[in-house]
Amino acid sequence: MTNNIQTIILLTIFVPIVGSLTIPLAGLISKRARSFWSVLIALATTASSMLLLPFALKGGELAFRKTLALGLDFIVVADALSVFMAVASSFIGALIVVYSLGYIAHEENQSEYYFIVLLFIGAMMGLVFSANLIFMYLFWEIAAIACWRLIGFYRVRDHVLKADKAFLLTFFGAVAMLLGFILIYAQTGTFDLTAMRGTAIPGIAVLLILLGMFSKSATVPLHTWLPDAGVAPTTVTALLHAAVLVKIGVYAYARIFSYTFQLPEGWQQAIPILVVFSSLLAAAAAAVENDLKRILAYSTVSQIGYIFLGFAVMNPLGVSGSLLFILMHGLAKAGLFLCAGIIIHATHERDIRKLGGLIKTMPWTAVAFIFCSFSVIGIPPFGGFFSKFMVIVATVQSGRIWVAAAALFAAVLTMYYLFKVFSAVFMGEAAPASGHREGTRSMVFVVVTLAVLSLLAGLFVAYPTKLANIAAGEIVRWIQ
Amino acid sequence: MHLFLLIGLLAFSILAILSRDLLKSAISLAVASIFLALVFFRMNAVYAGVFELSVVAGLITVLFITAITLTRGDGDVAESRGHRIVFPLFFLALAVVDLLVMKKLLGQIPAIQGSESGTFSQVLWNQRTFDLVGQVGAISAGVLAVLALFRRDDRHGNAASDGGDTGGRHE
Amino acid sequence: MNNLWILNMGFVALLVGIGLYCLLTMKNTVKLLIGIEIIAKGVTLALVASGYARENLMVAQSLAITVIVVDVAVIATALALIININRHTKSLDVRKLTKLKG
Amino acid sequence: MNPQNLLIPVLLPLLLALFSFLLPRGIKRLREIVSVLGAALFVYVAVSFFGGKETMLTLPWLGHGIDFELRLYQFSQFILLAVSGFTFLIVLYSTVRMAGNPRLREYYGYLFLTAAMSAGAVLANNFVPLVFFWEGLLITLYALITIGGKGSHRTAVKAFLIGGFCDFCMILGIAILWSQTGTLRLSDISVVPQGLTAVSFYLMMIGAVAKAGSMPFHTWIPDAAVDAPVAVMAFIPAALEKLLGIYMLSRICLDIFRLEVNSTPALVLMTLGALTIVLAVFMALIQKDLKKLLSFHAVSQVGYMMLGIGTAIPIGIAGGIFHMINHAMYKSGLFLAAGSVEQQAGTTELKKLGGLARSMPLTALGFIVCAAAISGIWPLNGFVSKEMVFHGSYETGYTIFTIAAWLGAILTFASFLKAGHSVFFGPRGLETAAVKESRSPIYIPILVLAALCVLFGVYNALPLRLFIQPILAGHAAPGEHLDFTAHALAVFNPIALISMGCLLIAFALHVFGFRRGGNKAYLASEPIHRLPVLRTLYDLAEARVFDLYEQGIKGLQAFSRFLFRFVDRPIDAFFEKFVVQIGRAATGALKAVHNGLYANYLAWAIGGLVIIVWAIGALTR
Amino acid sequence: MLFLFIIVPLVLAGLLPLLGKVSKRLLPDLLASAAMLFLLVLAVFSARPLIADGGIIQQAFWFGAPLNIRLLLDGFSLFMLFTISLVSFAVTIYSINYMEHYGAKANYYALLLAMIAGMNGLVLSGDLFTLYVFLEVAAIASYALVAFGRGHDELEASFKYLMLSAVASAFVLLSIAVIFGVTGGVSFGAVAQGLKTLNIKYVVGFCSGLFLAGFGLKAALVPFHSWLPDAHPSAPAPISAMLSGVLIKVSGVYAMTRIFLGVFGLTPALTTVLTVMGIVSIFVGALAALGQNDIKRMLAYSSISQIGYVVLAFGIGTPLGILAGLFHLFNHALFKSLLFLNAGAVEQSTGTRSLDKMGGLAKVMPLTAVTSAIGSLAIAGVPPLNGFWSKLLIIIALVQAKMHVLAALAVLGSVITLWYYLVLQHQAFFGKLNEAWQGVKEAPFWMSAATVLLALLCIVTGLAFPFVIQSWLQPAADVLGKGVGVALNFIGF
Repeated sequence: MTNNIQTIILLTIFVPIVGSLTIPLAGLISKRARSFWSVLIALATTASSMLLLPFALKGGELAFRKTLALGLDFIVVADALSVFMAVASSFIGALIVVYSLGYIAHEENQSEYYFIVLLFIGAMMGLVFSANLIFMYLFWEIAAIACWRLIGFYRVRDHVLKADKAFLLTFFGAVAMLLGFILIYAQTGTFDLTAMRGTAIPGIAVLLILLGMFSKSATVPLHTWLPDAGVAPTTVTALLHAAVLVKIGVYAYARIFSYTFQLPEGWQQAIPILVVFSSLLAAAAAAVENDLKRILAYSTVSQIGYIFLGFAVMNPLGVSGSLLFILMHGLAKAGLFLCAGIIIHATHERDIRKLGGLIKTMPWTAVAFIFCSFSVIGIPPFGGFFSKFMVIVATVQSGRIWVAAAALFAAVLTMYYLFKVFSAVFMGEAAPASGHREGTRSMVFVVVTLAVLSLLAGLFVAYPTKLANIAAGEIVRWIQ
Repeated sequence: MHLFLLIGLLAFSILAILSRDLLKSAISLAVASIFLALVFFRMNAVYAGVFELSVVAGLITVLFITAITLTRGDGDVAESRGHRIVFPLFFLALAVVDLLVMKKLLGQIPAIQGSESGTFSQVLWNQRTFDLVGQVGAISAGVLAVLALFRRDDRHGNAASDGGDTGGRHE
Repeated sequence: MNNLWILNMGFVALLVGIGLYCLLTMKNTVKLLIGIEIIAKGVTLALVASGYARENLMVAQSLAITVIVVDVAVIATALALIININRHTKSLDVRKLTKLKG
Repeated sequence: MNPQNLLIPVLLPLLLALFSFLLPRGIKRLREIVSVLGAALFVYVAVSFFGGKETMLTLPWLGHGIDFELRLYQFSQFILLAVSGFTFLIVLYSTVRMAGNPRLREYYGYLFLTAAMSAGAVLANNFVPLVFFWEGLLITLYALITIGGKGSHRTAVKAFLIGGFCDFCMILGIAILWSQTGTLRLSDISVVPQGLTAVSFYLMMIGAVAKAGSMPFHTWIPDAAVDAPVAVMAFIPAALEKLLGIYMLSRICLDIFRLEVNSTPALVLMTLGALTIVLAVFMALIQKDLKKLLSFHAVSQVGYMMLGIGTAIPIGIAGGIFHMINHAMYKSGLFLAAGSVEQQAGTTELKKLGGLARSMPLTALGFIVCAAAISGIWPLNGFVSKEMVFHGSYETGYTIFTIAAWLGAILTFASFLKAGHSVFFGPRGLETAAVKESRSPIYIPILVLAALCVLFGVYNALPLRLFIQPILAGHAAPGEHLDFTAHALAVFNPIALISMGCLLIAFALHVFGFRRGGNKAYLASEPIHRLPVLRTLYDLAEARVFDLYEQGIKGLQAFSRFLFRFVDRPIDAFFEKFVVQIGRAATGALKAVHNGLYANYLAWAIGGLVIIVWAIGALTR
Repeated sequence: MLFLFIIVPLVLAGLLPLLGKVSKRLLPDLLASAAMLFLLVLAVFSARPLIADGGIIQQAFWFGAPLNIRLLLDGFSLFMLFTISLVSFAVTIYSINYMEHYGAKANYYALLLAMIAGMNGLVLSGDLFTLYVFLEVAAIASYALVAFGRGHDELEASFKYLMLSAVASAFVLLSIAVIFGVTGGVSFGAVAQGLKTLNIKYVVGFCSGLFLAGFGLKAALVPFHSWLPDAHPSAPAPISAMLSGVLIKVSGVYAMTRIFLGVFGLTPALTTVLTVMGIVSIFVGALAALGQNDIKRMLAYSSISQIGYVVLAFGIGTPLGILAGLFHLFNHALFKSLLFLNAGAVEQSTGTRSLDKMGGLAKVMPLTAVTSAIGSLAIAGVPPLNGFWSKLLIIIALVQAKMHVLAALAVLGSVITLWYYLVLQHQAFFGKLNEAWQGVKEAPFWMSAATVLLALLCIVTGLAFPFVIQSWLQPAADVLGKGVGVALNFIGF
């Protein structure tokens, strides 16, 4: 049994990584072969991560290691938290790969694209299952490389500069985090997370590690790369960032701060305030912006604040809320970005002031968009409601009523700007730039699927919650 | 006597530097070498003295003079006259510092007995063989360097690395 | 013995010092090379003086000879360079050699 | 009863909704038939539930105490019945009124979805399912308003944003309450609002009264009256939202919090109610459009209910709740009547209408009865419930509230005199020459509702004993007198007499205005409109200055712009500009010192040597 | 056997000019590459078993007759030999195509071989003075190689290099003279023994200062770095790779480390000075690189910065610090050579080194672009590439040594490193293809082969870092970790 699980975990990590290396080879055969090979790898990854679900649902926890030099051991841990993240991100990743089939079909450098995307998924899997700080950092940076190449995918000078900015900012955060890890190492003598549960760590290490998480998860004050990155690349890439990449920081927070270490009291108080400010600021920025993708990117920043908030308040409800939030936000934000992709594909216009009346020509997209918006805002019966509700309630339970109120105010802003977008893009008079046809069948299919999934996730919320609750139980176990 | 020789060495070195004529400089340098050789003789370092005389005072001076002749006519660079004032000041300061520091620094070193054995050639051939290999290397490297620098131009597409095309660096 | 060594070393320092002075202030490339030579003389003197002081003269002499040989190679290369540079710039002024900067 | 059955009121409309969504657009007749039959079935279910034992259903849901809990008891039975009844009537009405609408499929779908959500919200016994259904109603509301077509989207968004804001307040209130009480089960909670729980009370109150459409969260209703289909107006703001909002408010005030008479929360609630009554009715008075006029009344009447419940005195509470059901009936009736007029005459502008009583007698009858009921004319239901509210508020000792309520009564009647007069009496409007009576599915609901108004008024014992008394039974002090039927229609007591007097004043006002306006009924309210201070205020109100939504959005925009310009952009500039500038400056300086001069380089080296030697010397001990 | 490391390149260097008369290209190419391959194989397979139980002293034989040449081989020198051989092999095969347009290949190879002979000799010597002599051999060859193109830039750079380097040699020699005068010997063992018995901290400190200045100049530590940004870019690309990749490390860092750690013993004062110099170099190099428009000049400044890391790590003096320094030294040899070779490929294809004029070359030179991206990421310390591990170890070592501020600065330095490498990447390879380079072709086979080899090594070293550490670095670090003890063991050979 244990061996089986080990094999599955290793497969989940290395199928996409090794698979990504074969993409250029497959590209030599034919475009079609390459595309389908990519999809196959992505689906295999998803399937293999899903194979771990029964194990995780039973509350299983498994850690094993491969000893390498200097205490830098490769340690893998599978528990509800990692499996939840793995399934959520690999699933959305696979969906993105499928969507890319159509979206990317006419671009250059497709081999590179698939290679990078799969590498990204692999890095994500590796990160999720790693229980060694250094290996977490390693996969973290692989993801950063992937992200860098993807933002600059179109090779336009401006895009490349944005890519550099994103890479540099996240790299800055990441190395700061690394320094934090090393400070911890100097204190404990190990990088092994499983061996360090409940250790109290110094505040400076927390600060450094937070820099990393905040930069990756695009949280104020290290968030500005995400809106910029959202503008530059293909929509799919923007989505990859918004739906998957930014979750890395959040996951690391859960794994490192919630699951493993004991934060100093001051930070326990400060982090919720920081993240809720981030949420508020980003929501405000989204309300001001007029660029469709920038709005969505800022929206991501804003929602990430909630996820952090749930983890930061450190009670079971908040943690499961945040975990659910990761899933729900992934689905809904994916839907929004892909809708934006369809719109931009059809109209070549990103400024919402120049769009309008698209509901007549793109009814399906419009409906999918509003569904996903509902989920992001947190309106029942969509999935986003539960996660947001749980996070906020958990915040109040931890005694931070003002923080919760601020978070709710951010939710009001969310509501405002998403409706602003919807009104501007789909309603009103058809602007000169509009009047285009609905997106291709496959694209519409994917967005509608995501919208419906957002709804179903809300209606059948009990199932993901079960896993999230197990994970939350594990995470906060040592507090009690 | 020893001091006199050292002062002579120093004086001609200074002359070599301050002289406004390159040829005079080179010849002063040669004279300084002779003084150094004499110092070596005074210290019983016969072989070093001979080498100093022949190679430095001889060969290197020849090299210098050759080079000066080859570049003369278009290579007369006027040195600043300020040296007459600056150099004595500098020299004075240097000498003072030297006087103060050297004794202090080296004075504390206890005299130890050397473990000298054998003749010069034994030492050179048996103990410092590796250095000889190095000498061979240095000479061949020098020869190769000169060969490379004075080689006949047989490159294809000569302009590639010459002049302004090597990169748009900012001036 | 020690005193002689210190005296010698004092002159070594002076030689190296004026050599550096030459390198720092002179403009003529050949003159600079002469500065190098003076430093080399100082160093050779230091080696021999050290050997003399420590009754290790034979080794010191072999070291000095090696230094001299190496020095010849360096000087030869340097002069070759100077001649080559002179072909390009028609000058021996080291201050004209400032194309590479920044 | 099998607890599982509690799911039926939720699932049945849901299935109907799904059916409507899935049925292809073209099939109309089948959709209508199934909808009507389904709605009838829904009514049957509600009826069969009525009077049954208290039943609880608990299904595990999210853990952490968040379970899917439903509870059927007297109050919810009653509200459920009302919900189903209105659903049926509206569906019936819609078969004709909405017949030509291109988005019929969605319309029925959302209608039943609304019913399902409402049923769920009514039955929920755990705050999370409650919020789930409660907030879910926003979506259907949004969708139903957009069915109104061009221009309706703005209103829909407005409704959504206001509702969303208030629901978020409620969520915060629930969260605080949960953290204070440790449970989410409604039936387990009973606290006195003080300190944090008082905050929670206010927040939840905002959620409840906003749903009911109280000031200042009402502003979408008049807009929706113009934009949304009239059936939707009759269904949601007029009926369902009142039912749910006041249901919730009563539960908050009765069960969840033990509201003490004249405690601060009670006074806040009453003040809000009184303000709502007066301000909204002032707005209603001057409206020139029938639907808009009705919609302001829909707001105003909420004030009575809030006032009644806010008294925390049994008769007041009973009056508030009774007023809720009454209001739902007559306001629905009025809206439906307005719809009927709109369909036949093509407009609801008072100016263009007139003398329709002859061509549309049944509609006119329904309208008049309902208008009389809302104005509190003896012996209709409105009279009964309003009197109870007057009594209740009077008993609190704060007569000011009673006076406000009376002022509301005056203007209500005045405005309905104006409305009824302009629409159904007087000369025919020029453009409405050939108007016929509507078809039966339209006037039947109106008449049914009018009949119910009469029934509940004349035979008020039925609702009071059957519905309201059991609700209060559990909460009143033992031995307290809960049978209000005795003096329900009593006319000869000071309060009732004053009320009657108010009606007379209203009549006088109308006549005065009618004469002043050159015998044009729609100008009857002009004298009040033109009063010096009021006029300015009215102008400002027309300009939406008092619209908290408009101001709030402006505030949000300003807030956002502030944060964006002064926090977000500077942060970005820090990375984009400042850091880059520093890098440039450093690299520029370094480039400048690497000037290519050999002497310079050598000087560095010698300086470095000196420093190193000095440093080593200094550091060597 | 070890003598082969010196004599093979030296003899070949002597022969090649003669052979060059016979065959202008084929024979020099073949012989030089074969020689390098031979040395590489020798280092990997033959020399390694020799140090199984620590270092050895081997006597050289000349046709069966014993010579009085004693070569010192321990983990550290073997490690350096391996690095030298590896990079020089890559450089040699790269030169096959690259040096075509310079002509005089035989002469070029001869100089290259002389330089390698010098470096090998330096590494294998167990004696301060011999070390100096071979330092000069390598240096003289490198002067000529820098000036090999004989353009104005090359000559100017070479001249400044020579003049500064000569001063550096003088410093070194002066220090040796003093040491010789103090201890009466010049071999490592004798010096270590002599210094151990004498208590003359200030003289040793003074000598350390001179050595530090001298070798610091060779290693291009700030403020002795000024020649490097001129010399390295001006040299032909393979030579730039050789200089930046190996020469500054062998003649600067290796010599310095050998003497300070292995002969003098690291004092706290030296630790402070070395670490501070390291940090200053990191920042000056990185910040100066940031604004460069000449691709090779940027790389040259980057070398200064990276050498700073190496010296910083050695300066810590803890076993982990030494290991990290060695690892970074090796890694830097790999990726800096790679980057210089890439820059050479670009320069050859486009005829320019100006980043402004490039753009989008990834499209026409995919291999070069990919390998260059790998090199850039590796040098910036992005995992899982090799640079990451070494920087990680450096930072761990700093933190363990309680040098938290230095650790933070080192980390910041790596951010700046990434910054300018991203500038390089997006200027040169990323972005839209410049119209002018539409017809540009990928680098020829051997050039690509060399870069791909190095890029693969970057990846492999990163992935298989435990293996690299255990098999190559640990023995070397052990040697240095033991400090003076090792030198004392070799006394009186």
